[in-house]
Amino acid sequence: MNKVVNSIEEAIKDIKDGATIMIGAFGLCGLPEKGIAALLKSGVKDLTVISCTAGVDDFGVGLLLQNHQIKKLIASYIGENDDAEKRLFAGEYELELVPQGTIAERARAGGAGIPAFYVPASYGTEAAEGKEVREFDGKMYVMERAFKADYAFVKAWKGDSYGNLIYKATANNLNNPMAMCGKITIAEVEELVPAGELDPHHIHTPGIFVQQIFQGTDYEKRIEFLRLQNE
Amino acid sequence: MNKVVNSIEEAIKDIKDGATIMIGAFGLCGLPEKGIAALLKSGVKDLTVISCTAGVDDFGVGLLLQNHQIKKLIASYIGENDDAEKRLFAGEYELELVPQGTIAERARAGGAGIPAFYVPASYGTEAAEGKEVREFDGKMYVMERAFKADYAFVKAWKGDSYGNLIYKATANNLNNPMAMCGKITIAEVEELVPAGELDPHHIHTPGIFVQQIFQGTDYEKRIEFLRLQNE
Amino acid sequence: MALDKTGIAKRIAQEMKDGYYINLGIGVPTMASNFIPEDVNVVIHTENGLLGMGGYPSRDNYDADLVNAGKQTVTALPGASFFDSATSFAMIRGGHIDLTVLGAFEVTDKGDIASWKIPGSRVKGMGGAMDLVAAAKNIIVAMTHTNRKGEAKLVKNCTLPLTGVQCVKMIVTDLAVVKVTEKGFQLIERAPGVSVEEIIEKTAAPLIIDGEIPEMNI
Amino acid sequence: MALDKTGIAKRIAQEMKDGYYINLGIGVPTMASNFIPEDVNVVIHTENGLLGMGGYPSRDNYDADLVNAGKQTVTALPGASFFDSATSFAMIRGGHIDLTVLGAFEVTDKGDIASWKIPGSRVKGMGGAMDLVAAAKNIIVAMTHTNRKGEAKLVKNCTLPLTGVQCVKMIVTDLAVVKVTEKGFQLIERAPGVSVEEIIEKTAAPLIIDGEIPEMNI
Repeated sequence: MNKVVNSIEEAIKDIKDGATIMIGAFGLCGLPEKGIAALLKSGVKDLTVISCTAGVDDFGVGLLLQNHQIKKLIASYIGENDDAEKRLFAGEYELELVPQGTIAERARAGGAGIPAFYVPASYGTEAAEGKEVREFDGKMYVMERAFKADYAFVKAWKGDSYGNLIYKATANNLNNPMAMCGKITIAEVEELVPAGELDPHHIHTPGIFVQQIFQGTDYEKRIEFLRLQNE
Repeated sequence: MNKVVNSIEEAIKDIKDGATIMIGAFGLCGLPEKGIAALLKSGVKDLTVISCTAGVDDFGVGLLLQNHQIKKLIASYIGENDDAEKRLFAGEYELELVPQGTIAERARAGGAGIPAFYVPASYGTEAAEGKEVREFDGKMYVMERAFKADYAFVKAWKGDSYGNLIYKATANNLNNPMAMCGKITIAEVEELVPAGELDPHHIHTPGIFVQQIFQGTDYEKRIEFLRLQNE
Repeated sequence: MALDKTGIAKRIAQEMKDGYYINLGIGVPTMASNFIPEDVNVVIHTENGLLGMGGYPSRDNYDADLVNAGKQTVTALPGASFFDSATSFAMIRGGHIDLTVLGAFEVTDKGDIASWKIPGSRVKGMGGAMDLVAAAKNIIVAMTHTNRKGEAKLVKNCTLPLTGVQCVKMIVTDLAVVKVTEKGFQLIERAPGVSVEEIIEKTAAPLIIDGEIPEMNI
Repeated sequence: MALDKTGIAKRIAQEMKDGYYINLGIGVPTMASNFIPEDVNVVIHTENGLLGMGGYPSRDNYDADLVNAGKQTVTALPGASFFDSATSFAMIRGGHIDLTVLGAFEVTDKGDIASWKIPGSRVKGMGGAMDLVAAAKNIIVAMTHTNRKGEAKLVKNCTLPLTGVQCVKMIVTDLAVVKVTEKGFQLIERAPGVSVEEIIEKTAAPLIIDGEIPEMNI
């Protein structure tokens, strides 16, 4: 049951061009930095990336766009990344915008064996174009399909050798739903402990959803907008 | 934001005959004992009860059946309650059997604003009779509707005055999904603390899902099958 | 006189009732949280995964892992909880949020809202806005009454891509408080010193005016 | 000679591979966990909300809040996690469980299973069985080859209400190991001393027999 890999390079060695990859994080918060760095180094291309945002110009998912590795990006927001917008207008990649809550739920559904479900979000908007709509109890809903992902890259605070994960504060965000969804979920953690050291009541992502885990070092944990009291 | 009520009697005083009530627990594990006791005393009747099981003959949901307060029971299993079976054959109440995972997901969906979703469970069986079926990616699924519940009775280990809940071990089970679903969710806890004393990382049910909370005393916590090592 | 941003934020704060769970968009909506009366206890939800958001941290205790929906460093108040995005949007979609306040480019007298995209200009994305407007119980828009070109933002039909349909309940602008009723826009209050005529002139849809319109009390 | 329950449990244990997440039904399936080889590390899932189920507790440390799907007191092993039923069935429905073992009244040569209801007799309910058979990757049925009246339980069509369709991959009985293939039942192994002829006679559907059928090694 030991899921510890010695390096991120070992974890990603089988990823092929054209793979569908989920990347956890909300902006740069809870970002699988080591996984992205390894993807950059690997040069794997034509990726379909599912992520909440495009990161920023020079960090996070933005790095994969700069490196021309993404064919299609599915995200809810690219507003903090001017470079992503320029590359989009230049036709370098395809963008599918999906409401944030729908991204989270499609990821969870993919992990939970629910092929489709209905949400009110996006009804009547261009984001619902081409999607089935249906009325329930007098209100209109849009049918959304579960995501499928070859890999999910997630980042947690603590993890154990069985793949159990605990997130810090708001760094959970998309990481848990995406961990559920990946055919292969690769978790990187700041602190890796032997199975048995984490309280089973405190686990946010049970190890069954995680296939590979490793401890990262020297996390940059870049802050997008540092705001301080009285400053 | 203080949701503490002084007594369970106060919490349930507005429940009307004919209400739909969810009751957390798996069998007798994680049972809202005080809530059931108060329902018995109140005499409220013609209830639709949604619960994982019928409890046992003389404890849990079984007590409400004995007291003729249930018009319809929606559950996945009544096998540990002979009395429930007798009353069913006597036509005393209506029983709708639903697969256990589907009960949990219909409760979560009700709380999550998802009116309907598809599951593989029960396809091709009598439990799917009258339900829509649909093929996705070559596999057949059944459409399930979200539950709606006027009240949800749940039991937790620890809770705070804002309604945040933490469950012990396997006593979470249906309690968290049902807490999400109740229009009014009444939580009873073994230990009630002021807001701020529980670590926000450890909360299983955020307080937004809970409308009333109180501390119960003298929990019986009856065990259905006590099995011991080497005995 | 037209209100400044602070004025709009103060008026919005008056809509916050004791016991509310509230989601506030970036900018003026978030600013409103500074003006909540002391006896009104609310919990701020931030859709990236926190109930019980507090103010900005001090220089000694900020944490890259604790941010709000605007990706700004924040704090968590006593009684807070952290959770993943699926659970966070379950709160929104499931109608557990009592009040949502957000900005907009245009709002129609049926409550439709356009707030996320200006075609041919910038591409940002809807983030969580489409989830919020589709499901919150009570949606208030905070915006200026007209855009930079002086064009009305309260309209019959949106010219920009929609964020949601028939969802906005009330609009607080620098000039007025307007409710979206079944019969269309209804003028409820006007900014101190602003005339009903000016508001009518700057609104591109019929405005129901029922008796004397009081000034905002801010 | 036909196997007893322990024999069936031992044979099932041979199907458990290192690294498997396993869900075991009440009775013989659960008994199988006693016979897993020491070098095979598996994690037992119990659908009421625990990964990493251990054995029964001692008299000093049992806990009413820690039970298995059979409502028996159990323990949690190092590396365990607790979760709610929605997450627990997400694991099942999402195909994260590598092996499910459960009992049955009847199994057909297409893999249909009847295991939850005998009309006119007792009403119990399906519990989590319909979720499990609809979604686990690999479903093994543990049962006697015939019922108490001596009637075959491996059949062409179920006479009892179904639990799931086209889902069972393998059946381990007191007489044989049978795989469900695209062409129907295939006899894989026989219990020590039990003849192929006896198995054919007690099976109410065609049985593919490919060459010499070995005895189980238990």
